Amino acid sequence: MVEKLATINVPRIREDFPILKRRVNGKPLIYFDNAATSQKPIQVIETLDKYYREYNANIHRGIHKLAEEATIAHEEAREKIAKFINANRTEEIVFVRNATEAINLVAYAWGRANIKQGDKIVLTIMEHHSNIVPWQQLANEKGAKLEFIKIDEEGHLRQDEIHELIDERTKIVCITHASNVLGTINSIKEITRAAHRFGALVLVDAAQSVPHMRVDARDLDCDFMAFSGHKMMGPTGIGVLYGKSKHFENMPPFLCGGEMIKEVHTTGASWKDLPYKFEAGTPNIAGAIGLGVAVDYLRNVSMETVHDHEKQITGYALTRMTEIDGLVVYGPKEVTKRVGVISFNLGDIHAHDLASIMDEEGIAIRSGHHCAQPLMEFLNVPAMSRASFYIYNTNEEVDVFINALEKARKLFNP
Amino acid sequence: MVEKLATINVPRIREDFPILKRRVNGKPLIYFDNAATSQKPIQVIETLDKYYREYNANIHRGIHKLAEEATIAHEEAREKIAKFINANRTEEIVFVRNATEAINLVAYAWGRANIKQGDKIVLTIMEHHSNIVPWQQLANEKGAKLEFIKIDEEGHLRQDEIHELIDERTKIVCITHASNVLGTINSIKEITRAAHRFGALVLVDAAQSVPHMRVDARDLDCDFMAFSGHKMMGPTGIGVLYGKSKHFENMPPFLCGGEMIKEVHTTGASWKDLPYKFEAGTPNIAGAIGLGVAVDYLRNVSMETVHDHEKQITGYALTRMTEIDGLVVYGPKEVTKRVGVISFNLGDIHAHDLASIMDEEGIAIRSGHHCAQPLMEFLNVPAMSRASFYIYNTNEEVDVFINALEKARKLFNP
Amino acid sequence: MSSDIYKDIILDYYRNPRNFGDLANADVRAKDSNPLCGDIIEMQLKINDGKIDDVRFKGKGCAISQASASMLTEVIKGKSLDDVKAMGKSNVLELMGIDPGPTRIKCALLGLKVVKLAVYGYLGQAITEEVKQLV
Amino acid sequence: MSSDIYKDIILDYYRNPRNFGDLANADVRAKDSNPLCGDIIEMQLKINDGKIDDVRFKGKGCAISQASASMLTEVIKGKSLDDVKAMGKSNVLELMGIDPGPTRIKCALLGLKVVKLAVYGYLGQAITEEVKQLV
Ligand SMILES: Cc1ncc(COP(=O)(O)O)c(C=O)c1O
Ligand SMILES: Cc1ncc(COP(=O)(O)O)c(C=O)c1O
Repeated sequence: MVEKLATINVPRIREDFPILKRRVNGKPLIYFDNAATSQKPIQVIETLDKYYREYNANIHRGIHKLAEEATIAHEEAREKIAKFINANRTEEIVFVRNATEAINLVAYAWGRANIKQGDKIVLTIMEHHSNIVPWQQLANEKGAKLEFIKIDEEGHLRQDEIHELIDERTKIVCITHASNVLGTINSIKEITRAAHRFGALVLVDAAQSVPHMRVDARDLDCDFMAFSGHKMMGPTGIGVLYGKSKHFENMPPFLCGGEMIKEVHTTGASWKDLPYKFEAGTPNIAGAIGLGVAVDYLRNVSMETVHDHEKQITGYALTRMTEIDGLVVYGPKEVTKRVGVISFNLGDIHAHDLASIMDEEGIAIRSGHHCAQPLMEFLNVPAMSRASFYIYNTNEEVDVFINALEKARKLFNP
Repeated sequence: MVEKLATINVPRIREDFPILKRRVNGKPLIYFDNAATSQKPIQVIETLDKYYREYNANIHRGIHKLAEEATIAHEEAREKIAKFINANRTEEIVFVRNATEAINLVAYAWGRANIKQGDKIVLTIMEHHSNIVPWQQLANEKGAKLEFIKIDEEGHLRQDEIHELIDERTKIVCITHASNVLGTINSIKEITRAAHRFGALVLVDAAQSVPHMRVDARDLDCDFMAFSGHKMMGPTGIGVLYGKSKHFENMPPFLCGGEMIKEVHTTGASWKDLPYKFEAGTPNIAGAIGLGVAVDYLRNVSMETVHDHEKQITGYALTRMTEIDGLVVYGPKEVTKRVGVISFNLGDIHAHDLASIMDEEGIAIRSGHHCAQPLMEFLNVPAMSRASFYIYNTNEEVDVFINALEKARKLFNP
Repeated sequence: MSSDIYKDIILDYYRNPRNFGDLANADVRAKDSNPLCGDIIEMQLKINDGKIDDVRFKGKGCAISQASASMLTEVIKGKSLDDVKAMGKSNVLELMGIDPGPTRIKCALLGLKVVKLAVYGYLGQAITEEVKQLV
Repeated sequence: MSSDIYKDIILDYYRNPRNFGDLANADVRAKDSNPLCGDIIEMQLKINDGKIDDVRFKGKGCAISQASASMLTEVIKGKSLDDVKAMGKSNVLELMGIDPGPTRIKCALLGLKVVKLAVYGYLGQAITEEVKQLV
């Protein structure tokens, strides 16, 4: 293992990401859409290539050499991920397609067995649709009630509501670790303490935190945690559900079929041990192995370095954005309380027009409701533009972005 | 498009599969485990590589160039697949992880809404666990009944049972198109006719047919069809659920979250149109695009050629296997009624010992219950070995295999 | 300025929309939205003798959707319903003089879709697949 | 023959299993299976004064599982329960003289697991994580 870098060498890191050499509309690509999905280092891309060229095989049941190699690599990836988030045990890591499936798995398998009429599910108003709609469906089906913790003007959860809404009727609290709109980092430990006092579980949507900062599942003491590989330098089609094994053991399976059974008879079936009970059918083998290598890459840079770099660039961008007339930024003012996500609006330029103008300058940003319509409704903003950073972004890119924003402003308000 | 090959040029095809150059235990790899997963041509491997190097982005919601390119490629893949199985409309193609998830989607979304106490679900005794266990769970939950169409000595479905078991209480018939153990190709049109007469739907598990023969969903007139990309030269982690749009439209969604909603409020949500209603969260974008290229590859060879080649090699293997003392083959005798899957036992050598001995010769075969324990129980066989072929396999490889079987026989019965 | 799709004429129609507002004696109204951008367009038509006598639109959303809707109102005034039914994507692109690309095209076509919804509605005819596919 | 893991000695124990059958006056029995292969092994032990006085096994399955179980019965006869509890993977591999590789190792270790299940059961002690992980 390479020694941890004391300070970050961004030019060196950029070399690892082939896509950053691309030009868009004649301009060098500036990729500021990392909260939607991250780019992939050559180490991950080559892992996929090598898998398919050298040892592609179906896993677990095979006795031949390729199956053996593929199985070992797949299970090593699981171990890497368990270590990365400091899980107690490797079998607390279940591979799924993405954070969305992870949350649905809990809503179906745990939720259908544990939520009853009159129970309460507590969410926050800043949740991504993926951490809202599965709970709405569950609540509808069971006659349970959803309540949303709201936010203050700076985009922090309201302390009073945390302690008011989480009560003895609460069965689970589903909360994002970092908001994909506001960038707010929520204090999960406070939530788990509040919830566990009433015997409620806590599911953490870590889609925006695990890729960007050190996340310690054991320390957070959350019961479930969901995240997506594609946002953390891994391939598309692979995600993770972490769960305390005591919960996993008591849950019925979710998807059923091959690979997850111990025995099947015409009259019934029994399940494999954890984590396989939750992994039906042929998994995304290459995806899991690729995600393991993405985790290697991140550990090698070190999550502290990743987070520090993003704080630095976010701070720089926030400062420079104040230079632009009519630009409004949403979310916490303090950089230490955010991940590298900046949502904003510029005068009355529609967010999609802004994204199109940025695209013409080679800058990829996102615009719209960011899968957080309840938050948009709460803030009474129809759409926002969003720039989100990763380890390979630079202040120089931010400068180009600021110039492009200035151009857009002049174009629309000549 | 390249002109269809009149006769198959296997050496030329083998050039496209880098893994076939591999050596295992010092011997050239002979990959006879295609029913578990197929190998991938360079065209598919390079598609993944190019995706991640040049236009990786999250799809659907993005306005920037990369998002636009990725979205177009993803949706083109869907169109290719719709054409490949002759679907009526592109939106009848839903991307999932694998055949197993496809079947679970139907069992959850259609099943939970349509199956009631006393209803009947008809399966066959040759189903893969993935087409049994989801229905067992559903039947348990709803108080419905499962019935299994049994087989005759040759491994064909019993005609009398087809017409006896499918009746007015039957709500759905779930049947494999081709058995992953016996190789039997089932006459789906006969089943759809029998089922539709009583208003029952038909779900076809096409995991072993779509990769190996022309499958025409419209002609079969099935209501749902499930298959996996990884068995048809595509990447791992991508599969397809086909469904007639009239059913899809009436079904509630399955997984909920980002990408599949039209609007979300704190009080409820509405769904996007087909097929997006069933695709929650960031999909396996690279996987879908890769599967599209796998379909291109197969169409280019032509499915008739694929099937013909496999019939030829299966016929050759079956003939040569009769030379070996004590070797028992399961399934239909006639090659025209099979896909290229041969399950067998050799004397009382345990299937796993046989697989290990083959592995030492560089030959990858599978052994065990092949995720079909009810069939094993029915046949009263604890385990089988299985050789399964694809377009890149040759009679010369079969010869090596036959020699290795002969060696194993002598080793165990000296 | 290098912004290719935000030509002066588009921005002008966006800032100063022609035929914006309500039509007191409209014969038919229609409204639709573009789920990608959240754009909303409403069209109000006065129809006489198989021709569009007058038209107003209202809406909210991005410059492309609002400008294209406004431009469209000018063009359809006086056209026969059959002519409007025959209009397609290419007519709108020509009108705007830009190619907004595969993603933003939906913004550009929203106005046309709503006009067609209104016309089919007025005629009591079923909406065709082609109209549904516009946005 | 080139078959590395099917050495003559393994095949010999498979074809002619030593200590196969039932033990009339066994003090403890245990049974388990290997889900990969469907191998089944049952062990019956006669225990005296903290030592294994006698042992028989029964089973069905692949050569690796049956031969290793049979070989194991010969080795544990006369051993103290503590010594048996201390045995591990390396002891079995040494005994067999082969490395069956990461997949088949479960077949090789099934016999040891079942012996340990029997011993822990006899002692009324909880099964350790280490034993559970063997197969
Ligand atoms: C007939 C059949 N159905 C279903 C499956 C399940 O496929 P997957 O594991 O890709 O979900 C398989 C493959 O093992 C199969 O052979
Ligand atoms: C906070 C948050 N949760 C969940 C998701 C859903 O992730 P995926 O689409 O990978 O399932 C996202 C990503 O869009 C997100 O930002």
